[in-house]
Amino acid sequence: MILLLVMAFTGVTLYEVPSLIRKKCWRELFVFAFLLLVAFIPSLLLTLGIDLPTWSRVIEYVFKDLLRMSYK
Amino acid sequence: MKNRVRLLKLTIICVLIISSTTGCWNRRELDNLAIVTGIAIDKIKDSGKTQLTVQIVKPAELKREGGGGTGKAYVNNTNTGDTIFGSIRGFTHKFSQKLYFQHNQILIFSLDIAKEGVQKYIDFFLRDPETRLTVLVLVAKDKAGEILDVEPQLQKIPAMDITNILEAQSATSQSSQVKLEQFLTRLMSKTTAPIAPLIEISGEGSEKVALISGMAVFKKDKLAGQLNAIETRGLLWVIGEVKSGIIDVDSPDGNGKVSLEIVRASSKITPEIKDGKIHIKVKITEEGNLGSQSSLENYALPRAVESLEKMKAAAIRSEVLAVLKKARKLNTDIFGFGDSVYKKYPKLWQELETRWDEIFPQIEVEVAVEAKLRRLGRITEPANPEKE
Amino acid sequence: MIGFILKKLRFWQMLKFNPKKEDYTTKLPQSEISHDLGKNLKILKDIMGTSRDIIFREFAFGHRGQVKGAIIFIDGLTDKSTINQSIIKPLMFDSRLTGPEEKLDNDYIDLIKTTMLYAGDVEQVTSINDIVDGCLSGDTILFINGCKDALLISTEGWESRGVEDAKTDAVVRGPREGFSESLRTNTALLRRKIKSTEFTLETMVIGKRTKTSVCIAYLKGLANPSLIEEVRRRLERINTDAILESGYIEQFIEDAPFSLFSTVANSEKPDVVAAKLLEGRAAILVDGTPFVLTVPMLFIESFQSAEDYYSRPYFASLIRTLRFLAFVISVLNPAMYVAVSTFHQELIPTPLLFTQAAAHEGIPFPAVVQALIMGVFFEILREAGVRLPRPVGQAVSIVGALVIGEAAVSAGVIEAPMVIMVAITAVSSFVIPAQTDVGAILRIIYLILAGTMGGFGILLGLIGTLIHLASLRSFGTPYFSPLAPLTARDLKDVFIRAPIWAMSTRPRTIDLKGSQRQKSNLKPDPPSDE
Amino acid sequence: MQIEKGQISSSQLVLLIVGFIQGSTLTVTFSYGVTRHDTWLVVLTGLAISIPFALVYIALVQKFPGKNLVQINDLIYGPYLGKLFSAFYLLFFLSLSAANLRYLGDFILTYVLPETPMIAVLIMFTFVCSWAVRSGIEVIARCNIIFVVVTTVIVGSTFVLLLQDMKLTNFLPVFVTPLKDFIHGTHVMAAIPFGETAVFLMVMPYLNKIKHAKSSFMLGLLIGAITLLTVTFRDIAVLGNTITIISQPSFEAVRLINIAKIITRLEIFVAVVLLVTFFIKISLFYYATLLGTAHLFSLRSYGPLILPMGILIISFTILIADSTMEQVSSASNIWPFYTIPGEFLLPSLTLLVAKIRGLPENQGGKFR
Repeated sequence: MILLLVMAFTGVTLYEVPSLIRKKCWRELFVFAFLLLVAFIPSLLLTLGIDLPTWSRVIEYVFKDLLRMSYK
Repeated sequence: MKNRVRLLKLTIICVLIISSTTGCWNRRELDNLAIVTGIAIDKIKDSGKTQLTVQIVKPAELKREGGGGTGKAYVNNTNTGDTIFGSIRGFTHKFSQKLYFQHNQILIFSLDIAKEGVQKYIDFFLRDPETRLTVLVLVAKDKAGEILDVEPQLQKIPAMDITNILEAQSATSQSSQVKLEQFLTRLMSKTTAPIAPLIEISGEGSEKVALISGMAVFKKDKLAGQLNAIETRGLLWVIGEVKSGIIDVDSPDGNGKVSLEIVRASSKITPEIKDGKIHIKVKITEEGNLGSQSSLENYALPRAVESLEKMKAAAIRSEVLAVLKKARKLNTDIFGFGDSVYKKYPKLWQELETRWDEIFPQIEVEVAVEAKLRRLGRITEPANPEKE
Repeated sequence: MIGFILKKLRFWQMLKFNPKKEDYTTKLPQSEISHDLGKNLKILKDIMGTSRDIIFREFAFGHRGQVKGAIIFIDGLTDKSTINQSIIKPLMFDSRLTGPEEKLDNDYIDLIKTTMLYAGDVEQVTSINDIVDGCLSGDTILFINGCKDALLISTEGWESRGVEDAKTDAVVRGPREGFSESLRTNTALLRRKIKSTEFTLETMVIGKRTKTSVCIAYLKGLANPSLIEEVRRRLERINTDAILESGYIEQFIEDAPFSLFSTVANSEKPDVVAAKLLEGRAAILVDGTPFVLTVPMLFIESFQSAEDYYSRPYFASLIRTLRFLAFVISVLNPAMYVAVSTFHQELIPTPLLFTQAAAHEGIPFPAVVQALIMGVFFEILREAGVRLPRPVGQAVSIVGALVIGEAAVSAGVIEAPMVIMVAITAVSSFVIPAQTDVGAILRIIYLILAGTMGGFGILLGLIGTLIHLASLRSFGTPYFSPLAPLTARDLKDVFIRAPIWAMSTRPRTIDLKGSQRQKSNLKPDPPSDE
Repeated sequence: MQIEKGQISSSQLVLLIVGFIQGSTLTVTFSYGVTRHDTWLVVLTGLAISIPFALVYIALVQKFPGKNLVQINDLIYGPYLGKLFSAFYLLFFLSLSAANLRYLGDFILTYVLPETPMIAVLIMFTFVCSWAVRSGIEVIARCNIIFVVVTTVIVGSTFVLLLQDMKLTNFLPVFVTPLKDFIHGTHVMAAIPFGETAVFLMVMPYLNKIKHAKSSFMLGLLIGAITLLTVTFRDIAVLGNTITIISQPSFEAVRLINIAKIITRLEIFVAVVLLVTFFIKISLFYYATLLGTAHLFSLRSYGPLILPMGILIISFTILIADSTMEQVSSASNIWPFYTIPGEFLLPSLTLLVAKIRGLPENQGGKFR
C-alpha cells in the first residue's frame, strides 16, 4: 500500500518536474514541492493507519468548545 | 498542444491502472445473484429467534418451455437468527450466490411478529440500500413462511402471484395494497394507525390457495385487530382509496337485488372544533353505473335512479359506520383523523396529542355520502317479456 | 513501472528522431535554359531519365525549314491530338507561310506564341525547374534553337473517371453527382454551383515528389479573412514529399492531432461543399481525390445530411433527432448493457430480469468479455465486408451475422440479448458515417469503464468526453458549438432543422458577423381565397 | 498578471451559478432533519438571507474589475494580512471541495457501488475534475450548460412523474417548526447551497461584461433556488413525514415512481444529476483553490499544481470525518458557523475597508 502511494507520488513528480525544470519555473517548482509534501504527509499517515484528528473534529473544537457556537 | 499530449498519456496510464487495480469490486454477474422475490418473517416460539423465509427465483426453470423438468421455478429457504440481518447473513452458508433484494415484491409478517411489534423487524428493510420502499407489506393469519409455499395455480412464482392477487383484490376494494412506504408513513405519523392486508391459506393439499382476507390494523407497531372485507371497504371509503368495486343493494321495489358498479370515489375529511369537542365531517362522493339487476323495475327514470342512489348512499354509509365502530372498539385511528386535526389546528394539537387515546373513541363523526348513478350500460330496461 | 516509463520515453524520442536533414524544396542544379537546343535537350534527358513514355520530338520548321525545334511531353499525360493539331501542325505547316526569319531570339518565340500556336494556355518560361514541373503535370514543352525561352503549352489530357454518383453521403432527393479525382473537374463542379465572382480559388503545390495541387476555395467577403489566413498558414507549413489524398493534408492541419475526434470535415458531394462555402467556411481541394476538406468543422456537422435541407422540416427534424439517438446508441449501448446487467440489476424491470438471468445461465464469460468479443468480431466483419469484392462481402456478412451469431448463442458461448445489443449497436453506428470510426473507439473505452465501475464509470467517461469536446477548437471555432458554448440562434439547425425560410442568418459560430443570407420575411404567404 | 486567460459570458455565469446551486440538492438533507416539512420555506428564507451577501460579492467584484479574491485581499489588506486572509480562504475552499467530495463519495458508496473502496471512487472523480480544471474556466462553463439542461430536464420530469404520488396535505400545517429550529435550518440553507457561492469571487472577475455581474448573479441565484425549491417540494409532497429519517430523500422519492409498471426504477437519473452537478461544484472549488494558490505565490500558471492539489483534496476528503454520521452531524450543526467568516464576515469586512480606504480610485481602479 505504501509502495503504491510512493509510486503515485513519484509518478506525479516525474510527470511535472522535468518540464518545470526545462522551463526554469523555479517558483512553480517550489510551490509544487510544497504542495506535494503537504499532500504526502497526511496520505502517508493515513496509509500507515495512524489516526489523525478529522477536520470535523478540528472545527468542532474551534467552534463548539472555544467559541460556543453550535446548534445542539 | 503539449499539455494535450501529456494529458492523453496520463489518461491512458490512469485508465490502465484503474482498470487493472479496481478489480471490479461491485461486479455481480447475473448468475451470481439469488433474486429474492418474497420474504416471510416468522418467530420461533421456543427460542424467540427470528425465522426468515426467502423465495428465490430460478430463472432457467422459469424459461424452460414445454415438458422436461418437474422443477419448480423457485426455491424457498429458511434460516434463523437473532436478527433479520443475522439470519440473512446465514444464507451465505447455504447458497453460492448472494441474496439480491432489489426485486423483492412482498414482505409477509407472521401474526406473532405483528403482535409483538414490527418496528424492529422493519428496520433492515428501510436501512439496507438494496431494499426498496415499494415492497408490499402483508400480515399472515398464521405462519408467514407457509404462505410462500403455496403453489400458485396460474403463475410460476408464488410471490409474484400474491402481488397479482393483491392487485386484483384492490379492484374490488375489499383490501388494499400497502407499500412499505405507506406503512412507514402511517407508522411515523402522530396517531394514524398502520394497516396491512391479511393473507391466509385456505384449502388442503394441492387445493391450497393463498387468500387475502381483510386488513390487519396496528396500534403503533403492534397488531391491534382485523378488519373484515366490509370494514375494509368502509375504511377505504373514508380515506378515499376506493378505486372500483361492486355495491349490492336491495332493489327499491323489494323484488330482487341490484348490483352497482363503483366508477370513482373520493372523500374529504374536515375536522372542526365545536365547544372544545372534536367534530369530524367525512364527505364521500361516489359515482357509478348500473351493473346488473335481478328485479324487473325500470331504472331508466329519474325518480327510480334517485331512489337507487339513496339506497347506494345508505349502503356506503353503513360500511363506513361499521368500520368506525370497529376503529372505536380497537381505539386505533386508522383514518388519520388525528393528522387532519393536527394539520388544521396545530396549536391546539399540543394538548390533544397526549390525550388522543381517550379522545379518539369519543369523536363525533358525521358521515355524508353523495352517491350518483351515471349510466345504465348497454340496455336501458331489463329484458321484460311482459312488455312486448 | 520505471522501465515502462523509460521505454515510453525512448519511444517518444524515436518519434522525434530525424534520420537525415533533407531539404524538401531542393532546386535542380542548373536553372536557366541555354540558347543551344542540343544542350537543353541533353540537360532535360539527364533530368527526366530514359523512360519510354517521355517523348522528345525534334523537328525543323520555318520558312525553309531552317529553324530547329523540339517538343517534349509525356505520353499518357497529354492529349496527343492536341499536340498534333495545335502545336506540330501550325508550326510545320503555317510557319512556311511566314516570311523568312530575321533573328532567332525571344521575339521570335513571342511571335510563335502570339500568332501560330492554336493552344489556349501557353506560358513562356525560362527556368528548367518550371519546365520539368510543367512537363510532369502534362504540359508540352517547346524549345526553339537559339531562343533562351521555352514555351509551356497546356496539353493535359489523360484518362480520368467522369463525374459519377457519390459513394458516400448518398441521398434519395438531391443531386447525385460527386467529386472526381481531377482537381479541375472538382473546381468546375463548385463553380457551377456558385456562380459568383466572390468564389475564389487559391492554388498551391504541396509535396516535393508528388507536386500535388491543392486549392483553397472560399467566398471572398463571406469567409472570415483570418480563417483563410490561418488555412493558408497551416498549408504552407506542410513540408513533405508526398500528398496522395486529402487525408494527408487533414492530418497535417488538424487542431488536435491526438484527439479521437477529427476537426476537419470531408465530403464527396459538390452541393454539400457549396453549402458549407456559403456558410462562410473554407474548402481545401486536393488533386487526385474526390474528398474535399472543409474547415472549420463542428461536431454537429456529422449529424447534418444534405438531404435534411432538401426534404421538409418535420421529417428532417425527426431524422436529425434519430441520428443523435443512433450515435448515442452506437457509442453507449454495449457499455450500458454491461453496466446494467452486472452492476445495476435494480434498474431492470423484474420480468425482464428473469428473462435476462435465464439467458445468462450457463454462459462462461462475464458480460463485459462477451461484449468485447462480439464488438471486436463485429469490427472484423465490417472490415472484411468493406475490403472484399461486393458479392463476397455480402457472403461474409451473412455468414458472420447469421451463422456465427446464431451458433454462438445456441452453443452457449454468448447470451442471446448480447447479440441483439451488438446488432443494434452495429446498425446504429452506420447512421453517422462521419463519426463511425470515433464511435468504434469510444465504444471500447466506455465498455472498459462500464466493466470496471459500472454506470459511475460511464458517467465519468461521458463527463470526460464532454470536457474534451468542449475544449476542442477547429480553426478557432469551438468544436462543440453551438451547444457548448451555447449559441441560441444557431440551435435552429441542430436537433431540429428549421424551415429554410426561417434560417435567414448564417451560423454565428462560423460567420462571426452572423450576416443575413436572405430576407427575413420569406415565409410563404399565399393569397387567401377571398 | 492574469493566470486565467479565458472569459465567460454572462449567460454562462448564470448557468454556472444555477448548476452550482443545483449541486446542493444532496445537501438539502441536512435541513430536512431540522425543519422537516417546512424545508421549502427554509429554502426561501435562506435565499432571502443570502441575497445581501451576494450583493456584497458583486460589489467587490465590480469595485475591482478583473481582480479575483486573492488579488483584492492583497490590495486591501496589504501584502501580509492580505496573504493571511487569502490563505484562510484557500483552506476554506479546499475544505469545501473536500466536504462536497465526501458527500458524493458517501452517496456513491451507499447506493451505487457499495463494495468499492471510497478511495477508488474519489480518485476517478477527482481525476475527471482535474481534467476539467486543466482545461480552464471556459471549458467548465461550457460543459456546465449541458449539465444544467440535463439536471433541469430530469428534475422537471421526475416532478411530473411523481405528481400522482404527491399529497399536498403533507405541507400542512405550515410553519410549525420552532423558531430556533427554523433559524438553524435557514442558517444551514444560507450557508451550504447559497453561501458557498462565495467561490464565485474567484470566477466572476473573468466575466466578459462585468456590468452584467449583478443581474447574472441574481438570476442564477433565483433559478438555482427555484430548482432547489422544486426538489424540496417534490420530496416533501411525496415522502411526507418519513422525510426526516430518510438519508437521501430525492433518491427514495424517485424510487417510488411507478407509472403503469413501465416507467419505474428511475433512480439512476437522480444519481446522474447528483454526479454531474457535484462535478461542477467540486470543479469550481478545485479551480478556485488552484487559482488562488497560484496567485498567492504569484506563479505563471496553476498547471503544475493540479495533481498535487488533487491528491491533497483526496486526502482531505478522507480526513474530513471518520464516518458519515460525524460528517452529517458536523455539517448540520457546526458547519454553518464554520462558513460564517468565509462566506459572510470577510467579504463584508473587505467591502467596508475598501469603502473606508476609498481604494479603487487610487490603486488599480483603472487597471483592467
